[in-house]
Amino acid sequence: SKIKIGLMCPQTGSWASEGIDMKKIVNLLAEDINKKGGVLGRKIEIIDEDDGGDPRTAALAANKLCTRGIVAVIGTYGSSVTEATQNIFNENKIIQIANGSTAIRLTEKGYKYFFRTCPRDDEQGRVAAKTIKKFGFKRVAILHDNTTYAKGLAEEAKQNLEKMGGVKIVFFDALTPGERDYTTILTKLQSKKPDVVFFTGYYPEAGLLLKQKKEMGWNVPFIGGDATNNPDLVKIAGLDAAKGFYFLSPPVPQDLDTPQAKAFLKAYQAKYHALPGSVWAVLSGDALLAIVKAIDGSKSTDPDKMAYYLHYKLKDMPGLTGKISFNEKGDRVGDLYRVYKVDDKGNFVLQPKD
Amino acid sequence: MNRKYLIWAICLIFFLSPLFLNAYWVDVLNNIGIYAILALSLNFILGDTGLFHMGHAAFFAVGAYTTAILNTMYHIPILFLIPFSGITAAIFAYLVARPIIHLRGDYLLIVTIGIVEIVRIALVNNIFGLTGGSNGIFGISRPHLFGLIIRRPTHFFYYIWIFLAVSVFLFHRLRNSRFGRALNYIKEDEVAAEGTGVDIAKYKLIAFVLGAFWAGMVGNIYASKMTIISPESFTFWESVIYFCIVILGGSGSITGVILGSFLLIGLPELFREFAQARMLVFGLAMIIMMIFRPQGILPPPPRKYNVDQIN
Amino acid sequence: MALLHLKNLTKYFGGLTAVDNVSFDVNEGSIVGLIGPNGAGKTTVFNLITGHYVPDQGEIIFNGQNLVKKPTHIIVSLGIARTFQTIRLFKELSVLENAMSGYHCRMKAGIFAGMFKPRWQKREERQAIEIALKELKFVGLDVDLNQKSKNLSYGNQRLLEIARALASSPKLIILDEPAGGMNDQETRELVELIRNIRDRGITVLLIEHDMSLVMDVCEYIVVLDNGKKIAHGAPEEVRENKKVIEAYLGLDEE
Amino acid sequence: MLEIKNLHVKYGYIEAIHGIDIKVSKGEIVSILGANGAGKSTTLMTISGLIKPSEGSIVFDGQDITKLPANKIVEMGISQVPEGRRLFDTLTVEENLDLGAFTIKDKNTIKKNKEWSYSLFPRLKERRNQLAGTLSGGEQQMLAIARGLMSNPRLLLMDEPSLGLAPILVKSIFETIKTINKSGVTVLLVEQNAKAALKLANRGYVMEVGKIVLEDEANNLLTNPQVRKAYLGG
Amino acid sequence: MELFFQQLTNGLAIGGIYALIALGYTMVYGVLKLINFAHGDLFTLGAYIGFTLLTSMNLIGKIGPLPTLFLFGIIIMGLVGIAGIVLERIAYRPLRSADRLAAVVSALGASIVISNSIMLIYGARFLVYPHHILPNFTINLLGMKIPFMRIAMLLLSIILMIILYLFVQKTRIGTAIRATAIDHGAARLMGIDVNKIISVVFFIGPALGGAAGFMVGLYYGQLNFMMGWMYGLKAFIAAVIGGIGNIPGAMLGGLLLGVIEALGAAYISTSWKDAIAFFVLIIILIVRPTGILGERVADKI
Ligand SMILES: Nc1ncnc2c1ncn2[C@@H]1O[C@H](COP(=O)(O)OP(=O)(O)OP(=O)(O)O)[C@@H](O)[C@H]1O
Ligand SMILES: Nc1ncnc2c1ncn2[C@@H]1O[C@H](COP(=O)(O)OP(=O)(O)OP(=O)(O)O)[C@@H](O)[C@H]1O
Ligand SMILES: [Mg+2]
Ligand SMILES: [Mg+2]
Repeated sequence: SKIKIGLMCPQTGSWASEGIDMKKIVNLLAEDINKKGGVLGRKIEIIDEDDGGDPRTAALAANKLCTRGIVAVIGTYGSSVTEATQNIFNENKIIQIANGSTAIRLTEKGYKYFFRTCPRDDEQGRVAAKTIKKFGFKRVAILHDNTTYAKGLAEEAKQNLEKMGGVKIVFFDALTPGERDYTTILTKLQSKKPDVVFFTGYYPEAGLLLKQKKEMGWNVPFIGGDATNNPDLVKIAGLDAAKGFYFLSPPVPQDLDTPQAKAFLKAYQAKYHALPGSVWAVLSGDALLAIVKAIDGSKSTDPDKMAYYLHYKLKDMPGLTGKISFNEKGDRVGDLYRVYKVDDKGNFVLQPKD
Repeated sequence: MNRKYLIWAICLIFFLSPLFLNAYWVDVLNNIGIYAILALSLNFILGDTGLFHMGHAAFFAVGAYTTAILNTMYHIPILFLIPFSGITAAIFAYLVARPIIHLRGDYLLIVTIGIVEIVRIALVNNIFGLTGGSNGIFGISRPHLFGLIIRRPTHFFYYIWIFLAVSVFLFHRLRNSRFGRALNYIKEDEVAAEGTGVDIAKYKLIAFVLGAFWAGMVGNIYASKMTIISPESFTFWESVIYFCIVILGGSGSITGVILGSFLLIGLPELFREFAQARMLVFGLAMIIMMIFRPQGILPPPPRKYNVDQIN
Repeated sequence: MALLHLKNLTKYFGGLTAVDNVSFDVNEGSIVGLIGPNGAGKTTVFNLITGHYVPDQGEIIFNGQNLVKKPTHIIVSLGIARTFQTIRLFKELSVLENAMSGYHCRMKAGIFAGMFKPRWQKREERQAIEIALKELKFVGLDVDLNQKSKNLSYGNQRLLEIARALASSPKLIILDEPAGGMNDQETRELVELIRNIRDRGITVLLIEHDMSLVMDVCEYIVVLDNGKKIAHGAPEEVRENKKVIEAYLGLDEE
Repeated sequence: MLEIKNLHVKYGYIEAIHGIDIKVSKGEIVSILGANGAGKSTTLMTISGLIKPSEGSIVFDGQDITKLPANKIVEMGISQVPEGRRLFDTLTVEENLDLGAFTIKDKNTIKKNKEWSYSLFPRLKERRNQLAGTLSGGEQQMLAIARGLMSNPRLLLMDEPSLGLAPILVKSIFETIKTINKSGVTVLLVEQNAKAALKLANRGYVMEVGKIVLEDEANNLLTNPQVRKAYLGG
Repeated sequence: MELFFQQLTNGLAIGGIYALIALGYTMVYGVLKLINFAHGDLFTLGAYIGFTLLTSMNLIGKIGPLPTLFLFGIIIMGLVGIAGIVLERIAYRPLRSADRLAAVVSALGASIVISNSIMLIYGARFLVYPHHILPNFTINLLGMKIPFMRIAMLLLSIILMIILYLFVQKTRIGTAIRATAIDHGAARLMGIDVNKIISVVFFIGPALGGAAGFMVGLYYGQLNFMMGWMYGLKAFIAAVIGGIGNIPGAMLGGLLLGVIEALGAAYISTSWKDAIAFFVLIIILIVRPTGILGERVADKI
């Protein structure tokens, strides 16, 4: 019989685009695995549920998945959505590997079966502060969008910058995501005369900010968090406005020289005729690879054995976004964050590591 | 007589259902139960008094956050916090409703939308440094009842549905009393209601306060069920759902509202098969149900009076 | 001492003086008619008495108390009940509930009594039904008590409104065009009813354009025109008053 | 001019009119009497096309109007002064009159009609810019009648025009109806005020619970003992 | 001070869009007393149709940008207007004699249906309009730099508002609309074809919303199937601030809301911006319970 693996992702609601992409990627990889004979001689089957990007729906989806005989679950995207499902999976002893939930506390609770392929906000905050410092900016404005993720990152970055010293935070506030016109906020930002603006929100807003900033004739450098890593950013902002924009992100498959990344990209393009949307969806693919590897490596679908394998045995598994290992908390190890810059042609160019 | 037995049989089967349903379906029923109580509490304001109130999630939120804050900071047991959550929500409702109670129809509607949005934004912005901002509050403990920890869906099933049953009992009595009738007078004609001696501002306020009190208590249940709450659970859209439950079920009707919760909360679960088209189907269902039952699925039955006994 | 005493009552609507320095008394146990051309301000006077509008000047003394600025629901409980020029029943509620609603202001039960139903609450509830039935019988409304009031015929709706007003056991009942839309036969029955109300000791103040009714039933008549009181007195006097004929009655060719 | 045959009207499942026949000739004033709820207003609303009959036909000027939409019926020259006035409360007196003339496209005719209305009801002229909803009951009734005349109707349906009017106005309203009739407008009048209505009318119908029970010359009805007892106060 | 004026102009530009959507909201409300929660999604529809037109037909190269945009604008208004008529037929007309709140629920359902249909057709990802269609230069006004397009959009909104106002106040159909708004039955007795009038209103309102969607698409460039919800809500607030049912009120409310948001963001806090706007709304309604230019109430007992 088949080994069932759950996938929890937002297929409706505000984050539907992420969830739909997650589904595409996971299914693509699962097909590939099955073509190669599956794992432990059994085929795998993906069972997906919509979490609607909302905690309550997610809790239901989690309960539903638990009744479907899955051995592990991938997902989901938002931190608070994931959090609403954590104890459900934990109580049911189901391995959960989240892909887009970066809030620090998710892995601070000591849940044995919880892992994530994405890095944590504090990690990114550290890298962000370091990068800002390295560029030599003195007056920093930090703008978030009041979502769990963006605000968490903003606060991490702020703390790190303050700890390092020599930098003044001249602005720290949020915009309202989903709007189209951010000139009021940009005007206010401009009046604070920052050297740089660090925006920790998502790419749709980042694109508009860049575009409208350019229109105002304001030439301040912008740095984005990893949620701005989306090719649509350039489309939204326009090439002129987007070029010179820096952002932090785990590397996307396009930038990796590994055979896994290349093969994945080729397969994805062949099937869906486009590039994957965001790195977060790709990280759900990594979650699947890790699960399959854990089953294979522990030669079992027993959650305790799998969890043990993931915690202590899995080392540098080649994934779509680089090598994957987990620490005892379930966090992915290694410094993943890289700095990207949008070049004159609108490509995201990986900046050399210092 | 036969009908009565049938109803009791259905109730019995329902109360035994967790024994043969899986955890998921039990949890669906739990959600339905929570929404049913919330919608019943909204029904006072919207269905009985005819006040267009689309911000009920604000009161729910106040109750849930009261529980969460007091439980995580001072470790007060969840069950003790039930009345407390109700009272804070009621006080909050009193304060916000007082200045706006004279607004009519759609003006009241938009103001209540405003209230729920202001509350959500305040929560997101970590007002008073208590609400945890957009992260919300986590680590809320489970209710302890006589040594039993209520944690599994089945436990919650009994917890929630008994609470609902008690609410229904009380609300039903209230509906058939001077107070319930007075609310209806206001709904039908404010001028005439005043003319029969109803202090309409006071009764409207009481309706708000009482509805909020119940919503606040549900907030407590919700907080302990989820163990983590965050502002996104208390949006305007949530209020819209309660609103639709009341109207679709049959505004003013207790059975109707419960049935409405089954439809509006249960249906999307049945529609899971439609994946991405699920909300589309759901929206269509809403339109179709309204067209075929504009007065709601089960409009309120006329009250019965024991006239013969008097003659 | 008069039961109701209006003194220098004035009400403006924007530039319009709808009620202009009107004073008159309504004696206890009497039937008083308020007549006058359309737009004279009669309904406005009623609305001032019942607290729906607040007068710009003047006093309204009822049973020794000043009613000015008192809210309507208090005025009702002090003993003034009314009907409306256009029928305002609770359309979706039953005939019985409409009649019971009048008794609301004499009841005590609040939320807790409603939820927990102590014995006194049940007694009170029964009493409300009794009173409603009594008043329905009194006005001669013999219809299915459980039907919605909107399904009643027009004339019966008028009667139900009166029954509702009576159920509040008022000292003064004020009727705004109770015979409006009734035919002569029904009007005659109404005259009887109004007399019966008075015979119960309830003072009646009414507005009516049907002169046969007014002249028949009223003991004292006040005539308004353009917001001002232009005449008052017994029906015979008023009928002969030149100003009244000119402004209101018109010459009777018959 | 107007011929109603075997008209049945239902509200939902309940039939309010059980097959009535009414005939109005050009230039007449015809009155319909009847107790509350007899179905008089329903009949008028059906003629105007706001309610569609379940059975029967209405012919106006040789044309079957049973299935025509309300606006076409107004265009053909039937206008109504509805029960309860149905004024446009938040519009001014003048705007209400303009709406009465909605089917007339010629500006001069509208102006002429308006002047005629104001001469019939000088009070309205005083209040031409007041909102209709704040007029007193009687003023509203005047406006409703004036509005009904604005469309140059050939047949005017009037539903209890004297309702709530001061005696002096009742007289003048009935005078006005006469004047209107003399100017060539046929009138179908529903009234509770049976005496005045029958004095004015050429012919009359008596309705009881959805049926016509009597039909005669107005003079004969005035003296008919049955009618006297039920509607004329003995 | 310069900041103040800069924010004022920012607010007016945003407010212009709100106003344009609020106009349609208010018209539909006026006639049917219906809060058309699907209005925001018709706005989204306009933006998406615009996207399809711009990306599928290369007219700009042939007849130049301005005629193309004008032509597309007309097509979009027409199509969204027709969608509005269809919406009314299906979801609202059967409920016309029912309780008002039944129609509100139906409208909410319609909102879900439209936005999710758009998602199923166009996908959930953000779409982006082609760039550089519009002239993009800034004007220096009293030391403030204002992008030309913002002034143009504000002007366009005001012009549409004036046209609409004149249409409703001065034309025959306009008078019929106002009469229908008060009493359908009485309007029919005046010889007004009420169904036709309602269709006209359900054409104009959504058409204006569609136009606003196109403008937002052109100027801001970025589309998403959920975008209409927020705009719809803001427009509703704007309409209520001004006095719902009132056309100049919608305009005033829209501009005011934009300015309140901009100044609130500038002087208090950007993250509290919407709360501030709601707060001001509540204060306005407490002081003037039917909005600033609220309908003239005839409250007679
Ligand atoms: N709320 C209001 N706003 C403005 N004007 C009003 C208001 N209520 C009444 N009026 C005006 O005040 C005057 C008196 O009106 P009122 O209704 O008291 O007359 P009435 O004597 O009852 O007439 P009727 O016999 O026709 O009912 C009228 O001219 C009316 O237009
Ligand atoms: N909208 C409606 N829905 C259901 N029944 C109605 C409706 N309107 C009238 N009826 C019923 O139809 C019957 C005739 O009513 P109609 O209004 O035509 O009477 P009428 O002769 O005009 O009475 P009145 O003198 O009171 O105006 C009544 O029994 C009434 O209850
Ligand atoms: Mg009056
Ligand atoms: Mg009638």
